[in-house]
Amino acid sequence: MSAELKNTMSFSEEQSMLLDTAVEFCKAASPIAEVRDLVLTDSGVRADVWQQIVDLGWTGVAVPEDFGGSDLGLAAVVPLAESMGRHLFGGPFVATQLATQTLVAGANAEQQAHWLPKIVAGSAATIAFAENDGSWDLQAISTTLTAGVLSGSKTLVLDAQIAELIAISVRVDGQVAIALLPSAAIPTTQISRDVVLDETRRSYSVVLDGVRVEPDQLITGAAAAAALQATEQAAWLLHAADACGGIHATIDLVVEYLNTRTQFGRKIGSYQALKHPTVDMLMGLERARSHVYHAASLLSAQDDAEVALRMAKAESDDAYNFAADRAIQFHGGFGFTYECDAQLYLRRALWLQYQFGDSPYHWAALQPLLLGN
Amino acid sequence: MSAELKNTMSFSEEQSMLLDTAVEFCKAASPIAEVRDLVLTDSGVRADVWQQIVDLGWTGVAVPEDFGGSDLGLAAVVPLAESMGRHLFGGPFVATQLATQTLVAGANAEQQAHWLPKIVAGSAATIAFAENDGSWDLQAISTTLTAGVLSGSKTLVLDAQIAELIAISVRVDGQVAIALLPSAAIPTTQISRDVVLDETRRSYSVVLDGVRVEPDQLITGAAAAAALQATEQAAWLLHAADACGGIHATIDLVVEYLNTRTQFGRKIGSYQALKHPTVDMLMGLERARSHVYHAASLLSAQDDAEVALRMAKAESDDAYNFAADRAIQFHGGFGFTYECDAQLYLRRALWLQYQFGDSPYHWAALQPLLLGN
Amino acid sequence: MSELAEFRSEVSAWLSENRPAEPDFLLPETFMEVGTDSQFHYLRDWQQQVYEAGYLGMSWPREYGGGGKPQALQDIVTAEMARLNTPFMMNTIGLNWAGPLILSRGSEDEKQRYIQAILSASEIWCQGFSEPDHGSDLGSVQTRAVRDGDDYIVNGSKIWTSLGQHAKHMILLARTDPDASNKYAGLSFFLAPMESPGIEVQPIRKLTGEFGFNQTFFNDARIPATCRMGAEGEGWQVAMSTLTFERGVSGGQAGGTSMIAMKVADVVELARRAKRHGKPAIEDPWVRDQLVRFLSEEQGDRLATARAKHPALVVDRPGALALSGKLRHTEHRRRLCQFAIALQGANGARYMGDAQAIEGGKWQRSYFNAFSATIGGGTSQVQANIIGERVLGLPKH
Amino acid sequence: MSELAEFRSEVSAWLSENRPAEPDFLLPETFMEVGTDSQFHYLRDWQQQVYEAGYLGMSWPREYGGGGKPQALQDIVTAEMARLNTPFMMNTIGLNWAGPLILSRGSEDEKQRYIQAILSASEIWCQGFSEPDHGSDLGSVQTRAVRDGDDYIVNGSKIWTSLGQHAKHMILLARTDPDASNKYAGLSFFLAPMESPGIEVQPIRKLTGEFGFNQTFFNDARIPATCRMGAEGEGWQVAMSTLTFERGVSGGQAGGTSMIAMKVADVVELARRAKRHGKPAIEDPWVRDQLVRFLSEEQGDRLATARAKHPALVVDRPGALALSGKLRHTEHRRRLCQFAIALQGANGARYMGDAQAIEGGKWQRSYFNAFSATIGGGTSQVQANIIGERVLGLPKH
Repeated sequence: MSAELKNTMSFSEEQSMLLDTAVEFCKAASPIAEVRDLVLTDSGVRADVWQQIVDLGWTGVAVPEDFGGSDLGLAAVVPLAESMGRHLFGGPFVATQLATQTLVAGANAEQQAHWLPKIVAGSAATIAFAENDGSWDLQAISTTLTAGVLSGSKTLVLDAQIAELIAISVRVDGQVAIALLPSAAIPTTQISRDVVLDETRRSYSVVLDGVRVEPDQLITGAAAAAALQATEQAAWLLHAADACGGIHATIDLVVEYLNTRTQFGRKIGSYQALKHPTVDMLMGLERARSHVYHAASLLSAQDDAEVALRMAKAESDDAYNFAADRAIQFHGGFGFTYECDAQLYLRRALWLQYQFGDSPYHWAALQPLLLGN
Repeated sequence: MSAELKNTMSFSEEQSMLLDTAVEFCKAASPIAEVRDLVLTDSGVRADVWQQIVDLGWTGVAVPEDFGGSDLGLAAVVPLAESMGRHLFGGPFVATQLATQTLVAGANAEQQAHWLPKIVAGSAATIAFAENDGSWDLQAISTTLTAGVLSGSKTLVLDAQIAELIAISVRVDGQVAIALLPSAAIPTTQISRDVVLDETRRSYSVVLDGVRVEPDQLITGAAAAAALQATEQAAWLLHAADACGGIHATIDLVVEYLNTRTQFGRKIGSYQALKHPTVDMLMGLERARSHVYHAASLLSAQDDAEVALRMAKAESDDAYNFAADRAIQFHGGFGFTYECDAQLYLRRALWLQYQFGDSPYHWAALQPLLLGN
Repeated sequence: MSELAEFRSEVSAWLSENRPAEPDFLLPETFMEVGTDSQFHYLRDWQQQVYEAGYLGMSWPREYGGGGKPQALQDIVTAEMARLNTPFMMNTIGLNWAGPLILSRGSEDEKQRYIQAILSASEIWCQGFSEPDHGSDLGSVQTRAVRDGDDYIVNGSKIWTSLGQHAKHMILLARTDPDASNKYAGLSFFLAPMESPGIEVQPIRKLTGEFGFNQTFFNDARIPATCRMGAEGEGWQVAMSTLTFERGVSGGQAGGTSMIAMKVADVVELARRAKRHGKPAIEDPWVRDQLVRFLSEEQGDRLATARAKHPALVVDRPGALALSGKLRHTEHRRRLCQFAIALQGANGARYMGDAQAIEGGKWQRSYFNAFSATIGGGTSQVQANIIGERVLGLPKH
Repeated sequence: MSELAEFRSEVSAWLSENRPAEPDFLLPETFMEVGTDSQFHYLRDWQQQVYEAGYLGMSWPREYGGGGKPQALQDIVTAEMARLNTPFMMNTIGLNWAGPLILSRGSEDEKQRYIQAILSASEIWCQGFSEPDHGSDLGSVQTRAVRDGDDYIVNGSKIWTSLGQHAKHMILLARTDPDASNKYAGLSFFLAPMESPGIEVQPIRKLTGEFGFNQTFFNDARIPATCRMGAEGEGWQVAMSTLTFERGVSGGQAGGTSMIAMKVADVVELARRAKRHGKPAIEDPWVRDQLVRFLSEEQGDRLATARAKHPALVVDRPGALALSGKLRHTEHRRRLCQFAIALQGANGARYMGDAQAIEGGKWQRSYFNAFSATIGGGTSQVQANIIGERVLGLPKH
């Protein structure tokens, strides 16, 4: 094994306050009936709720102060993402945070000055890194930029229809680069909605053929590599945080039902066949959550966080998928209906599992890191 | 995948009668108090019980009629091994059967004529294929035969102290051969007992340096390869059968206790935390047993049985180790004592798991067979 | 070539030539999943075509619309359908439950009236046994049927009434005597016309997002007393004999496949085609390990069926294999579907209707639908109780 | 170099130079596993040596034999012992339970009488709380102590009394008033001399084949009333305060390691050395997959402890981490030992005493011993009930 794993765990006063606010706000802003209503809408988000998020300063939490943000870093976004996951938020918050990381880690001063203040002020942004083969390797890019014109297409692009900025990974002369493209540059006919399991999410496929990119819209070289890495790591962290919130809510849902429903004359929660797996859900949550806040702490300390992040992503995916699967089962016939909220969590759990590497992918990636080749 | 898997399942009248007899005999001949008494003995077997086994004709079941056997084939040994496993038999039956397979598959007519009638008449025999590195690859042989003299040592040799014949895998000029050595040829000072988990078994390490082998005591060439393969496959099958018997007994032990012991005012078997894993034990047994009798059926039909045998070994090892582990736990404080019979099954389960390939080894070996390379 | 072999190749050829073109929507995998009119019509047309070709109800009597031929021929057809993966015969309740029942216990009139329409799928049947809140304990049926002159007046509701909105008839279990000596003795069995006033079918949306099962409400619904099968109070016995047909124990079914069976081999094929981070999933060590375990589990289940045919090999706990079948198969299927999604990399998150969804999103849908079997007909948890108590003799709660 | 850093390197040097040679028998991993006289003497000598060097009880008062130094120094020693994997301090009940209790609640006489002998291991202590058939519910203690003049007469029996055969004293919980208002109020607490007539220690053989825990029988055993700690009827409170020392909640322990901790890193090292079919086990894909999962699980547990220090991160279900600790750790250990055996190929079947057993068969023994923790102190199944009911608020049976 390489070095001993650390057990850094920092949680600042600011983070603590953000967590308190987020728990309250998300609960009030996203009751489950609202979540179901938003499933039927085009954007998946309520404009007034988004505005409140902006007013709370959340879109600027990870933005440097020079650009109007509060510069608390990615770790401060974790309690927000967790609380949103707990209440099944849709909307462009996560995508915007990922694009923010791309900008902070890779964009030059002018690009940052152009985009970051807009983001702080409420413009949505997103990243387009995935391609059709379903690979999680962000280096596997077929989209090319030749003589200023794109060729190729991207998929599973969150919130492409409302994002003002789309950060697109491309190859220029074989080298990785990122195009910071105003979405207005892409004809709307080239953007089509994906049908994904999680109906609270809005995901799109984007055909880029013929779209022009100006030289000053590019991130290249080492900056592009840094941006890709920072964005990927942010995605692992925020997806894991979202999952932790979701497991929490799933457990609440199950416990409530197990304390209500009666069969053969007893509350069903008194049966060990239901009680003990529910305890397993709880232990899965506690473990995943410890990994998540640890990974966030390492990032704050600018420590190497790859192992911690991969563990956080893998543990939270496994725990959420276990919990949501059991939630369906434990609700019996009602669990099999669309009306039962358990399906909302299961769909979110599956969505998170298959974004930016599922748990077996991360377990495999951890092997050389922890055991050598 | 290669061809569709077959579902051959034959069970002859003879096998059925053997099974009936074996169930009755083993139950009577091996009560658990007897098993514990034999743990303290040197040989691990009662001479009168062994004589009864011989009188029943079991040592000749897989021996051709020409040599005094009943020529029912290896499949007919399965119900015997299963019943013996169920009653935790020690003694040289399994080892003798494996050596029998070596002789039947590889020895020449004179060698067969020399040894097989002795075996039918009650002489114990064994195989010495394993070496110190713990490898299950029977081709990994360091023991050599040069100018008629052996060099090297073997280990985990069952019943070496009472076996009259020891079949030893060696390399002669780099080629695999098998020496059919009368145990009298090995100085007793070169045979030392192994301490193994299963206290009902007698296992030995044998230093072979300087021991002479005559040319007519050798199996070489294709015959040696065939003998190795037949013996290995027999070991997989009989170990799996032994395990099935053991799972059966473990379930009986657990069910008995769960129906007796009371806690918090209820029979503990009424708790789902104990009831449902006990059902899992049962399903594990049923699955493993189906694989075992299927593999035996394929061997009877002289069909390719490798996939079936490996599945049988892997499934039975996993099911037995699960059952015995849970048996300790479900017996509570008493389960932690030497006095509780659960430990006898756990030790046997571990012994079987680590002979001739544990379950992960066979799962891995099944991959190219079922999925291609 | 033997006569049977010749017949097999004739069937095989007919099926290959006549199987309907793959539709542009995802087909259901059992009759319980028929959720749209397009699915319904596609499957009904296919059943009709098969019947008209003489390949359905082959062993049922000629005088009622069957083929009057040996069962062996029908078995060949069924096996070929399974092998070629043709769409299933959708009038399942009619073919496997109501039809055999009517043939074995029905009057001459009833046979004339119902059998041919079951085979041709011109009259669809549904099932009215289960009720909300009573799970799989049929003894607790609460739906009341009160005799009123030549009719019964029915009140109550039934759940899982798949195909209810298309059905012309329902096999209905209702309580005619609430004061009977035991809860089973007060039940009666009806071949109920669905068009009776007071019967309302309300579709229930599944977690898949689709429709496909229903709740059927009875509000003073009038059902002619002539529709009763068996005497008043004999409903339980009639229902039980229906269940023996359903489980194939006593034979008598019309034949043809009744579902798209899921095989691990299909997932192996998926693993060859689908990619995980740029490589065929089948090259991933974790995937390979899981696949061989799934194959061994599936093979163990197949072999259990083969072993059950040798009484000497099942003497020890005779009920073990039969009583554990539902639990083993349904949980296997759920886990297998879950795993099949994991082969798809980032595309695992796509769903039905997405242009790039792997195999149209069928594995995602199958995973969701798998819960119908781990929940319906007694949850897996209840199944484990049953096995523990009845097979192992562990104490009830 | 800071003073503390200097001290750390001094301790490290001393431990490295003075650690006793590896014995030719397998050492126990906790005091509960001390089963032979050789193990006992080896460990007692080592504790004595450490104490005499001034590295044990460093923060306990000088006047009773302690070092009178800051706790921080003792913590450094303990950490170095863990890091260097030196044998543990075997008089565990004295060092971690009885000693802190006497220091906090005992009389001057008691402090003079007991403390130094605890540290030097010249007087061994054992524990008499649990009883056969009552598991971990201390409220159900049945052992009776009846006042008779200056003595109590004790009858009953205690189980899991590790080191009982070597112990000079037992911390004993017994029932002095069977008619008390509630089952906790009738208990009293004693520092009982083990040499009293009528006390018999009977060793119990474990599934490992070794001895190491006992049942202690009291047959009209006379114990001086002066040995009572606290008032009559206050036994429950005294016992509970002892438990807070044991769990390290309130500090006050003498320091030093009290067990050989099992780390996944040790299993990783084993995987580098041990071979599975001819290759280092660590090259096997299945082994690698399992190892990273074990590492992540272990790391999650460590991080839980770190997280528990931030109140904001444990507000939701405050008892979750604390109440689940035993279940998590003990089950992890059982599975880890089981896995460590699987790294050894055919040699996995060997056991203690075999010349070729990998690491003397310690993993096989550890697997067996692991059940003491998944069973003792409330089985894992009972732990899961407790978490479900107290943390999640699920209904009791």
